[in-house]
This record gives sequence, structure tokens and C-alpha cells, in this order.
Amino acid sequence: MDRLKVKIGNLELKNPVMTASGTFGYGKEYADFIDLNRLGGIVVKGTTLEARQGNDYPRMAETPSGMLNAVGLQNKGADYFIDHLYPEICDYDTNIIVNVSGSTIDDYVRCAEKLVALDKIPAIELNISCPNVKEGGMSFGISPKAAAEVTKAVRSAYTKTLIVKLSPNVTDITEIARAVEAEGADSVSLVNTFLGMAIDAEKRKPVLSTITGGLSGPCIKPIALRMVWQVFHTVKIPVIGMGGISNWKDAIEFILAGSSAIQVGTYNFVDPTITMKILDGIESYLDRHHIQSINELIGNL
Amino acid sequence: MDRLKVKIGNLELKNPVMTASGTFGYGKEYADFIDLNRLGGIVVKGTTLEARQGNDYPRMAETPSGMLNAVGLQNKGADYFIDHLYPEICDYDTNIIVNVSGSTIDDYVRCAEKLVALDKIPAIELNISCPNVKEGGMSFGISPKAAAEVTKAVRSAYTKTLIVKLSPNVTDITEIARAVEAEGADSVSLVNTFLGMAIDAEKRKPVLSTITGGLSGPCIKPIALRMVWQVFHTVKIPVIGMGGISNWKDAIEFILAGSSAIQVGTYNFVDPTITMKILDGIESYLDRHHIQSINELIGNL
Amino acid sequence: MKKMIDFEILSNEKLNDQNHLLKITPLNHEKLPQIYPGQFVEIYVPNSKSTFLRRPISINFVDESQNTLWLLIQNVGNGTAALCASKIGQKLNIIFPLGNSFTLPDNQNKRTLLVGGGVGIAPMLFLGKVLKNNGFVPEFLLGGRSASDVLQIDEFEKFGKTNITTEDGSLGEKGFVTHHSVLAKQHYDKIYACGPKPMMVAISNYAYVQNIECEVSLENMMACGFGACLCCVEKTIRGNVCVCTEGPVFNIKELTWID
Amino acid sequence: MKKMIDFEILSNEKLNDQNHLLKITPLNHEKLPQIYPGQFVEIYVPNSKSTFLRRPISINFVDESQNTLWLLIQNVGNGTAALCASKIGQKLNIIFPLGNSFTLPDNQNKRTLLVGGGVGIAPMLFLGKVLKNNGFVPEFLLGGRSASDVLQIDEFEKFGKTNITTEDGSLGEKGFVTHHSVLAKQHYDKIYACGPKPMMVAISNYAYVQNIECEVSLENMMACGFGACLCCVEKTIRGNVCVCTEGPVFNIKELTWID
Ligand SMILES: Cc1cc2nc3c(=O)[nH]c(=O)nc-3n(C[C@H](O)[C@H](O)[C@H](O)COP(=O)(O)OP(=O)(O)OC[C@H]3O[C@@H](n4cnc5c(N)ncnc54)[C@H](O)[C@@H]3O)c2cc1C
Ligand SMILES: Cc1cc2nc3c(=O)[nH]c(=O)nc-3n(C[C@H](O)[C@H](O)[C@H](O)COP(=O)(O)OP(=O)(O)OC[C@H]3O[C@@H](n4cnc5c(N)ncnc54)[C@H](O)[C@@H]3O)c2cc1C
Ligand SMILES: Cc1cc2nc3c(=O)[nH]c(=O)nc-3n(C[C@H](O)[C@H](O)[C@H](O)COP(=O)(O)O)c2cc1C
Ligand SMILES: Cc1cc2nc3c(=O)[nH]c(=O)nc-3n(C[C@H](O)[C@H](O)[C@H](O)COP(=O)(O)O)c2cc1C
Ligand code: FES
Ligand code: FES
Repeated sequence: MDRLKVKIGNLELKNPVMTASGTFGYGKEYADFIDLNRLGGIVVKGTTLEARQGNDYPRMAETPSGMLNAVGLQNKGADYFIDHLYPEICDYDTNIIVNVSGSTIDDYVRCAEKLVALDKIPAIELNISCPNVKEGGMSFGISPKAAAEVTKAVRSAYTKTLIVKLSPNVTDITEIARAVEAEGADSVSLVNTFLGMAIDAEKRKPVLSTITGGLSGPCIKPIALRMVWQVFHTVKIPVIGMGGISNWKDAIEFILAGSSAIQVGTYNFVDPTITMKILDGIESYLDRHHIQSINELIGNL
Repeated sequence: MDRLKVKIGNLELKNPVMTASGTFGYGKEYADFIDLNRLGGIVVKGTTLEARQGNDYPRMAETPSGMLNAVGLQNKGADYFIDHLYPEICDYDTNIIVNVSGSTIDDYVRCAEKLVALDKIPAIELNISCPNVKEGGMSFGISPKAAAEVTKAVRSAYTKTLIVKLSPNVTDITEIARAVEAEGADSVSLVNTFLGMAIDAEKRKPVLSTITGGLSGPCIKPIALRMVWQVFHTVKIPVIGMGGISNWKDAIEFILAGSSAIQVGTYNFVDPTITMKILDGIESYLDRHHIQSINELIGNL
Repeated sequence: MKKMIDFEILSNEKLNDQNHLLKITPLNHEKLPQIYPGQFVEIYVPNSKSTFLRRPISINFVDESQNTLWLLIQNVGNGTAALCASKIGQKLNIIFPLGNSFTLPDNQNKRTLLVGGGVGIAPMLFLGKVLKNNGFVPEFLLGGRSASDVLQIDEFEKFGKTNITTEDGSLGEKGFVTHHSVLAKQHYDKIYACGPKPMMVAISNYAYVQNIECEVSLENMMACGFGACLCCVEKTIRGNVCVCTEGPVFNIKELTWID
Repeated sequence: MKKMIDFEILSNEKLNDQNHLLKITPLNHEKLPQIYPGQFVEIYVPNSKSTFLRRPISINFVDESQNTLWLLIQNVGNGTAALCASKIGQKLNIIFPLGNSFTLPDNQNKRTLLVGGGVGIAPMLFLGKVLKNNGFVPEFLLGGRSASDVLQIDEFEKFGKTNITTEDGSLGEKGFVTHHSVLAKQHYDKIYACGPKPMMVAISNYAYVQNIECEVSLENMMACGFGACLCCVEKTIRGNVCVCTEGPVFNIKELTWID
């Protein structure tokens, strides 16, 4: 099994298959369907310093090969996570990573400070790219300067593996990637959702309560793949790729484009066992192509 | 039929249904399938000052609900268009609009100068957003300053209706729209394709000869719709919306988001009669909702 | 425990222009797990190009003797159209059983009324059976626009008295369910309702005013159906909660519908 | 004139593990237009979620008496898998006839060899018929990896002598088509070829060296199939040209394959 091992900074994953924040709850939602211990990592729902109710219903619209969401970081806050959720999930034999969201630099820092104390959380993923709440972080993700500032502040508070999650809603994603690398991020993950919109033609109204929402799913895969490839050729830190992955072939493509690990998001809703199928598919790909270690494939286009 | 009439600057369209450049050849490719005279307008293939061979094969990759293309502005140049294609198509009872592409401001200007002399070409669409050729214009489309410069130069050479076609590969599309409006564009059309990529997992190679290509089709619709809505609320000039339109509902959504007219691109390949179905669908929508004029719907969310 | 398994379509009966009844059984013949009335399934729709997400459908009936589930499907868009068009022998991948369930009254003397509007009658059939099996005397009140919209009357009559209203009066009493004369003539201790939101709001208001226990089943838009996405929330007195896990059945006291 | 019309599937015959033969007729019974050998159709694949674009498929045969088209389909991905799985009576929306065609030799004394590799035999059957109907004596050379890959042998034999090679020698001569002994024994004035690119390149080189007229049919990736997208180009001595309109058949003199 060692041939599937990959490293994200100091963090070792038993395999490159992770789940994307906001699509996998806290893992336990999927425990009936799959063996969570087989995953390389689980990134839990976006967590903020204080509890949030999220946006009003409707929060979802189906789109061609994808969906828009406007959940808006509904969560019970960092303390609730630490007191109630962490104890429930910390014994899974996989890496539990917390996706940290916020509105101000201070929010991010204080949330990171609370999480650094948790033994079994080896890493956080800094969500500077949520398009779904005003001041929900996306403003940090679309300016190199703001992205650098929040990374710098969190870096000084958080000593373990720091992954920064990038927004695709930018002219040049490599610029943002470089900025966060320079401030000490151990890895970048990309992409978060694309800002999109849905309209109900009959009612002549936006479908989502927030008018716009975040687009995810197979529809975004070609753009996400291009961005991963660009970022891989720009930074030296490991890249975690995601955006529309729905089968093992997609996963291999993201790895070839330069991802050291991949995250599966929206497709978990369609097939809650998809991560296991992807894992099996990667293994037989390695067999078929006589590849000793998945690391040989990373960026090897 | 008057209730379908819309205006783009001084240009009157008998209805809002146009076809998108590069997906409809010179119109005649579709003459076996539909009555071209029923269209509001036809935007012909991107035309450059000199002939271009385009990119090497392979130029195409299918994607979930869409496709990537890397055609790269293959065309026989402005003179050939004027001498051979224009005479063949200028008598259709619809608006023939030429999509003008180039690598330098001078290219654009000289091409526009040639076209302004053609009686039956009432407008050009300035393609500052082609992602598929080095120096293919996209660099103009992703910087407000460059977009303003090329618009200004062409504006002074071209006296008829000037439409500027925007790239979606930017952080803030409203900024570009504002810049070209300030330099005298009569209209903006959006969106061109998104920069994407496809990889052949088995061969471990990019699928396209150019590595990256332009993503189009229903997959991009939610993002395109959001951009049209943003631009409509930013500029005063009419907006022409496109990006993944594949049925009358999509067309109505783009109109509600703020499009005075719409263009159908990739879906023409799947159903070469789709423009007629969209036209019929819009008409029965107006009937069903007792709407006197399509103009009542534009931006009426 | 939730499962994802393949079912086989045993029959597809067209009930009227818009509605089909599918009877399905696990492909590998495994025994159906315990299912509670009000629970639903999430179906992967294989034969619709434009249907990306699964579709949530109520469990209309569980026939333990045949090891079958019944699904009542109304064709309202591409996904349900494809399900209605599906053929005998076809495979359907299904996640189930999902959601909470209706709760039974605390003693058998309590009178229950099960109200269904349109395809919202779906969960009421299985609830009726379970009530009856547990010694209750369920009574039904079914509504539709006209006679052809009122489905499965024969089936309902197996489990209890079945009252009908139609908006055009073509079957049963004329008007909305809330105007049916049984409501005036008879006292009920508990009302269960599923159907279009305006109908459920009307029933909820009626029950609230009459101080009758009332549970409604919601049909919020869902992406996952099992608590992972937080898309299906309903605003309750406890804040936003997921309809797919804490519902679809809610006691009206928890909702913020009543003015 | 190109048309877009619905066809009905009359039969779907499985020829081997990978290949199916569909026979289809216009749904409204209209008479098929004039079709030339080498032309192809673009099929909308209704029952495959991941197939967005139409799929180009050669016209294998035109049966004027039955008003049917034959399509020989090799299952290589989701789109062709869905076509292979399609049922009798199902509707298929088709754009046709597309592309140029093979050209007949200028006089009937010219000997022709029709070479097909794998599913590339598809257009050769109809070409054989047209040649024979026009007084030529077509001869066939079919190749495959092993016996089960060589399809429609009976059909080909109706129109001319049919030579076979297989890579494993399980049928006909062992080796590649270019090594078949007929090429040494017999002089041909014109060769037609369709199949995997390496095979066509080998045939082209052979024909070039022997100074034999040669036409090949290409299978470049297509988005539209009727000249609108410029995606399907082949580099020729005239520059990049569209395979869907100026091909799929090319005289090898126009191509840049020969070293
Ligand atoms: C718990 C639950 C139980 C349900 N039980 C039944 C049932 O027994 N029988 C039945 O016919 N229908 C039932 N529905 C509704 C059914 O899920 C929708 O009609 C179906 O998803 C529409 O899909 P479509 O592709 O046909 O239509 P679409 O074109 O997607 O949409 C048509 C309409 O259906 C609604 N809708 C679309 N997607 C969803 C979704 N994922 N969740 C909820 N609503 C949606 C939309 O608001 C839209 O107005 C239930 C819904 C829920 C949430
Ligand atoms: C003029 C022409 C005639 C053809 N005739 C036949 C025929 O008679 N019988 C037959 O079985 N096949 C024929 N093909 C090939 C057939 O079109 C492809 O096998 C089919 O499109 C693959 O679709 P898929 O979804 O099954 O596979 P995909 O998963 O889409 O791809 C599988 C493989 O097929 C190739 N392919 C995919 N899309 C296309 C496309 N649009 N055009 C060409 N190649 C593609 C890809 O390179 C890939 O390697 C023909 C192709 C052309 C261009
Ligand atoms: C319903 C939903 C909720 C999400 N919530 C979060 C979140 O809380 N934090 C975050 O960083 N990303 C969030 N995302 C983005 C995903 O983690 C992922 O970046 C994106 O969906 C692209 O991957 P996919 O196409 O595989 O889904 C969410 C996505 C969805 C669909
Ligand atoms: C094959 C192809 C070629 C294109 N060529 C051009 C072009 O020459 N000039 C241009 O401005 N846009 C070109 N486009 C972009 C389209 O005009 C349109 O902006 C884009 O495809 C989005 O619309 P759609 O999703 O409806 O296709 C091309 C698109 C495709 C698919
Ligand atoms: S539908 Fe995903 S949480 Fe309810
Ligand atoms: S496939 Fe579109 S031009 Fe040939």
C-alpha cells in the first residue's frame, strides 16, 4: 500500500484521495456507505469562530453536470466543533483536516489558535475563497495582497500543516498561489466554487436566496484542471487539486496536472461510495501502467 | 412580430436570437437545416487581417456538458472574406456581423477599416477574448487598460455599431465592461470561452495540441449568466448574452439577467435547428405570460 | 442504517397523464430493512442527460410479503419524466431509507386523519397501513384538482375511510381539503399532511387553531438527501435544520409557518 | 442536401463482444436521399449522460429496397456503448448524409482493392456494392487482431473476393493487411482503405511506392460534422482542411503522411 502514500508538507496521507469541505459533513454522514479509514483525508465543513445559521433557503440549484450552492458556512462554531464533533471523529484512522473560514483576519487567527491545540487535527485548510457569504473570505482570495496578509497572520498562529484554499474567480490564480506560498503556506488547495447564478424563467426570479452561488461538479473540471496545472508550474509547495472529480480517471488527470492529493466534492452526493471507487481505480491504473509509486505521476504530463 | 424586435445601439434586430462566432461558420453551413432569414443576426467566424492556419489537430475535447476547442482563429483573412464570402451571404435578410480578431491594435484597426466599407455589414464584434492563440486577443480582454486602448483605436476607425466581446477569465468583468463602454463601445457581448484543459489519463498527455483551450457549452451557463447580470447592472450600453444556451428557457434567463440579445454557440453543433426552437419557445413564452414586447423582459428580474 | 443498492423495476403502472407507480425490489433479492412511514429514497436517474443529482421520492408503500417498495412519481421535469418512462427489468440505484418518520399517537383511542394533496398522498398510504397494523383507525382525506388527480383510492380504502375533495367537484366534495365537511363533523386527535405547500400551510393553521397535533412532510430541494450538504434546510424554532435528516416530517410546532 | 431526421431502430445485432450492427429507417417512412459510399452520419446519443456531442458513424450499407441504413458500431466509450445497448423501436436523431465520398475509377477495367481494418471495414461494404453495381470487380482485404474481429465476411463475399488477415493467424493469413500475399500476386489500379491510422499509413506508403491510386477515409475527432466548428482538420498540401466536409475521404496525394 506504500505506493499510494503522498506528503503534503509534513503531513503524510496513506493515499491521495481526500474529501472536500462542505460536501462530506464531518465524515460520519458517510459512515454507513464507506470505510472512512480508507480515505487519505477528510476535510470537514467550513468552521468559523462563532456559530452561523448560513443563508436562507433555497440554497441549491441543479445545473448542467453540476450544482450551485449558497449554504453560506452554516456551522456551530469552533468551540462546538472542539467539544462535540472532534471527540466523535478523532479516532478514525485518517487525517481529519478542518476548513477554517472567517470574515476578518482576526476571526481566522482565533479559530486557528483554538484548533492548533487538537492533537488529532494535523492540518487546517484556510478557506479564503467562499463566494457565498458577504465577507465570507472570497475577498481575501481574489487579491494577492489580502491573501498574503491572512496567510501571514494565520501562519504565525498555527504551527502545523497550513493549506490555503484558493478561489478560481480570478484573472491569474498563480499570482495568489505565489503570494500565499511566500507567506509560509505549506500547500495550496484549489479550486473552490465558481461564482454563478440561476434564474427561474417562469417565476422571473433568481433561484437562490442569495441570487448568486458557488458552482461545483463535473462542469467545472476543465477549468479547475487548467488552474491546477498552472499553479503546479508556479509554486514549489504541494498542490491539492479538486473541482468536478467524479471518477478515477479525473483523479489521475488532476494528479498528472500536478496534484499531490485530490479532493472529491459534489460527486459524493451522487455516489456516496465514489471515493472508494476512485481509490480502487487508481490502484488498478498503477498496476496496469506498472507504476511503483503514485509520486511518479504527480505533474508528470 | 414586432414584439420580438430589440436594438443594439443603432442596430435593429428582428428578434434577439443570434448565433455566436466560430460556431456558425458563415451561416451557409446551416442553410440546409434552418431558414437563416429568421435569425436576429449571425456573427461569422473570427476574421483576422491576414489568413491564419489555426492550431494543429487535435483541437477539440468533449467535457461534461460542454467542449474545449483550440481552433485558433483559422480563417482566410479579411480580404478573402470581403471578396468571396461576403457576396455569398450578404443577401440574407438578417444582420451579418463580423467577429474581428487580431494580435496587435493595428491588426484590429486595419481589419475594421476594411469592413466598415461593406454596406451590408452593420456591425462588428471585437474579439478581445480568444484564449486560443498566443497574442490572440485575450491579453486585451483581461486588462481594463488594454481593453480600453484597443476599443478606442477601433472606435475611431469604425463608424457603425461596435460590439466588444468580453473574456470571462477575469476577477472582475464589470471593470472591463466599464472600460470599453467609456471608450465608445456601442454594446458588450459576453462571454467568450473559459480557459480550460483536458488530459488523456492513459496516454499521460494533454488532449489538445495547444495544451489549454476554450471551454463552452451548457457547463458554463451559470457563470456566464452571473457575469451578464453583473455587467447589465454596471454599464448603460446594451448587453448581448451568451454561454451555454441550449434551449428557450436558457435564452429567457439570459434576457432576464439583462441581455438585449442572446447568442447561441456550441449547442448548434448538437442541434443545428436549435435557434429556431429557441425562437419559437420565446414566442410562446411571451404568449403564455401575456408580454407585449420582449423589451419588457430585459433585466427584469 | 442507510444503504445504496440496485433495485429492479418489477412494474411501471401509468395512473394518469402525469403519475406513474413503480414497484421495485432489490436486485440481489436481499430483504428490505426496517422502513418507517414518511421515509424516502434518493434515486439515481440513469436515463436522463440533464439530471445530475439524485431525486428524492417518498416511500409510497412497503410490501413486505413481496419484498417490494412502491414509488409514486409525478412527471414534473426531466428527472421524473425519465423515471416515469423507465422500463420493467431496468436497474435503479437507490439510497434508502432516508429521513425521520411520522410518529404514531400515544394511544389507540386517538383518531387520526391523513391528508394528501396531489402526489403528496404518496407517504400516506404506507402510514395508513402502519397505523392500522398498530391498532389505530386511520381515516384519509385526499385532494386534487379533479377526479383524475386523486390516485390510489382503492389502496387507501383498504386501510381506512377515504374522503375526497376536488377543486372542480368532479369527485367527492368540491373545494380544498381544508373545507371538507369531515373536518367539521368529526374531531381528530392527530393530523398528518403532505402535499403542496399552500395546502400544508392551510392544514397547519387549521390544526393550530383547533389545537390538534399535526405533522407535515416537507419537500425541500435536496442535493444529497443524507445530511452532508446542508442545502435542504427549513427554518424552525431551533434555527435552520436539514429536512433530509431531521425531517422530512416536522411537527408544526417546530415550524415558523403559523402566523 | 443535409437533413436532420428521426430514425427508428429496426434491429440491433451483436456481431461480437465489441461490435453491433444497427439497421435503421426514417421514422416517418420518407425515402432515403441519394447517399454515396464513404459518407457518414452524426448521431445524437439520447441514453448516455456523459455524451454531449453527436457521434460520427460511417454508413456501412444502404439497403434501398428496405429503405434502411446499416451502422456498424464498435463500443469504445460511453457514447458507442449506449448506441450498442439501444433497443429495437428506439428513436435515433441523425444528421446525414455528411462528407464527400470515395471516387470510382475512371474505367471498368481498373482493378480495385478495398482494405478495411477493424471497424474501419464499415464504409467498404457499401463501397463494394456501388462498385459492383457500376460494373467494377471489387476485391476486399479485411484485417483484424483475430478471427472474431473480422466482421460481415458473408456480406462482403456478395460483392467480391474477400481476403482476410489476422494478427494472430486465427483466420486467413497471419500478419498485417500490408503483408497479405494478394498484394504481391495481383496488381491493383486503385486501393481504398479505412481503419486504424497505422494501418492506413502503411497502406498509403505501399500504394505510394507502387504508384497506385489510393484513397483513405479518416476518423478525426469531430464536434459538428458539417463544417461549422473547424475542429476536425487534417493537415494537407492545401493547409488545414475539414475532414467532415472535404473528407472523410482523401486521396493520399493530398495528405502529408508519406515520408
Ligand atoms: C423528501 C421528498 C419526497 C418527495 N416525494 C416525492 C414523491 O413521492 N413523488 C414525486 O413525484 N415527487 C416527490 N418529491 C419531489 C421530487 O423530488 C421532485 O419533483 C423531483 O426532484 C423533480 O425532478 P425533475 O428532474 O423531474 O424536475 P426538475 O426539472 O428538476 O424540477 C421540477 C420541479 O421540481 C422541484 N425539484 C427539483 N429538484 C428537486 C429536489 N432535488 N428536491 C426537491 N424538489 C426538487 C423544483 O423546485 C422544480 O420546481 C419529493 C421531494 C422530497 C424532497
Ligand atoms: C467520419 C467518421 C466515421 C466513423 N465511423 C465509425 C463507424 O462506422 N463505426 C464506429 O464504431 N466508429 C466510427 N467512428 C469513430 C466513432 O465516432 C468514435 O469511436 C466515437 O465517437 C467514440 O465515442 P464514445 O463516446 O464511444 O467514446 P469516447 O469515450 O468519446 O472516446 C473513445 C475514443 O474515441 C475517439 N473519439 C471520441 N469522440 C470522437 C469523435 N467525435 N470523432 C471521432 N473520434 C472520437 C477518442 O479519440 C477516444 O479515443 C467514426 C469517426 C469518424 C470521424
Ligand atoms: C454544498 C457545498 C458546500 C461547500 N462548502 C464549503 C466550505 O464550507 N468550505 C470550503 O472551503 N469549500 C466548500 N465547498 C467547496 C468544495 O469544497 C469544493 O472546493 C468545490 O465544490 C469544488 O469541488 P467539486 O466540484 O468536487 O465539488 C462547498 C461545496 C459545496 C457543493
Ligand atoms: C469551436 C469554437 C470556435 C469559436 N471561435 C470563436 C471566434 O472565432 N471568435 C469569438 O469571438 N468566439 C469564438 N468562440 C466562442 C463562442 O462564440 C462563444 O463565445 C462561446 O462558445 C460561448 O458560448 P456557447 O457556450 O453557447 O458556445 C468559439 C467557440 C467555439 C466552440
Ligand atoms: S439534502 Fe444534503 S443535507 Fe439535506
Ligand atoms: S467537425 Fe466541425 S468542422 Fe468538421
